[in-house]
Amino acid sequence: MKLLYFAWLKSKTGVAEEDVTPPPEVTTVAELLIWLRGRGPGHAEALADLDAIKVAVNQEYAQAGDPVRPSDEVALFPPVTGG
Amino acid sequence: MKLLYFAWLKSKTGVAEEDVTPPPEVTTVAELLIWLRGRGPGHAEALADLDAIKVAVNQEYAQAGDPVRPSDEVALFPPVTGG
Amino acid sequence: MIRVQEADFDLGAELAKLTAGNNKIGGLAVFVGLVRDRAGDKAIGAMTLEHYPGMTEKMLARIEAEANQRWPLDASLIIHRVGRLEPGEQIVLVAAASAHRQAAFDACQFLIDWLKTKAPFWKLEETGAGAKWVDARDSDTQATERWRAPKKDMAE
Amino acid sequence: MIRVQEADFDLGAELAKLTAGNNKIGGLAVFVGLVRDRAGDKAIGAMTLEHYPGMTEKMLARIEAEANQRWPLDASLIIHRVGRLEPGEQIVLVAAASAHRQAAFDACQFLIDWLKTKAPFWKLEETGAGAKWVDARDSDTQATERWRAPKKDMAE
Repeated sequence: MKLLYFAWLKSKTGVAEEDVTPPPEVTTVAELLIWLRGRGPGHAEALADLDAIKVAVNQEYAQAGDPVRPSDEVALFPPVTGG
Repeated sequence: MKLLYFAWLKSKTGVAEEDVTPPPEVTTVAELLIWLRGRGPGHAEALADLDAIKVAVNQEYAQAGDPVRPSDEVALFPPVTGG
Repeated sequence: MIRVQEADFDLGAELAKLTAGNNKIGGLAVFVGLVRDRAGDKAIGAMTLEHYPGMTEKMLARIEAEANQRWPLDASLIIHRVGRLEPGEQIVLVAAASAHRQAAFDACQFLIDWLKTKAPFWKLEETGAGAKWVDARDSDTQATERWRAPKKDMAE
Repeated sequence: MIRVQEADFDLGAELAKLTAGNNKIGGLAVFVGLVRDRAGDKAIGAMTLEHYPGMTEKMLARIEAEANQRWPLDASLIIHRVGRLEPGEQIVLVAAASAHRQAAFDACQFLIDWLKTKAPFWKLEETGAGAKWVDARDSDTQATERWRAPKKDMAE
């Protein structure tokens, strides 16, 4: 699974992009985010408040209960502030 | 009194501008418009429907009952269509 | 600033001038009116814009002042052309710049709505059937009505 | 049309291209977002716009398609810059052209409202106190909410 981090999620985790292989019991967005907290203190801090994080799966906005699969591109970012 | 006519009020009366001296009993916009009908067939036709005519006295929109004086500039025109 | 002129205007240059040097501006809203080649089912060859010199400038200045009183604008501009114009040509430009986008949008729409019902301009359309003075539209009056009560600036 | 680019854009040239050759257009509504030199009580030295390449273009294209579905537009344009920008620089341009002005205005406002809450861009502001990611604004979410129900085109 390819993960992308943007804005302060990139600064806090310290990575812009990483490939991960979550265990088979990680099947939803929410399960993925909670599992990602265990990747290190930066990830734990960045993912402390899940309400502050938006997720896109394969470039489409996704909700907590939406499925994630090993072949997905999953992006984590704060609410957008362009325009 | 200086009168100005715009748009189809100009075409129908046949004049863009004229100086008139209404009798002393003409003291309001409405009285002026009715008096003006007597200036000729063009004026009579142009002023047939007073609801279709806007009036400005000294470059300010005026209502039927507003006063007109010999020194005024009075403009007659249809509802505006710019922009 | 307001201007009434026969000549065309350079939209990019006008807008660049309007915001130049003011870095408090966060949003610029602009409306440009263009001559259409049709009116209902009639083809329009050209139109001529007549106006009431003197009163026009007075009304445009008042419309602009009113917009600046209602919204916290950093800059505003009204340019209206007069004379003969062909399809595709620019007729009018209104623009409003503010720190916040909603104020810019609302002021811009207010400027054109008010202009359309208060500024003394009249359009004469040339069609195959001859020249005809354009009738005022009820929808323009309605569009102006919504601004009757001073509108609260929506925070952005 | 949509574009995401580092380079500045020529506002006048973009708008001229947008309406050129289409004489059905009666109104063009435009919004330009500019970098402000202040955010609240902090002076802004510059800002950097980050985005999610791929998803950005996808969302902008979808926003534009949605506007064209809701309003009878003759032309529409979204240009959004990325990278480092200084106060006074142009960030974003949205424009909508239609036969009637209300459709152009509504579509233009819809484009920027939706863009602000759906397109994956993030602003990093440089202040005296260091660089800080800008927080999303509740008012932007509210501004988008008003477009939830398809809005009827107001006849002009």
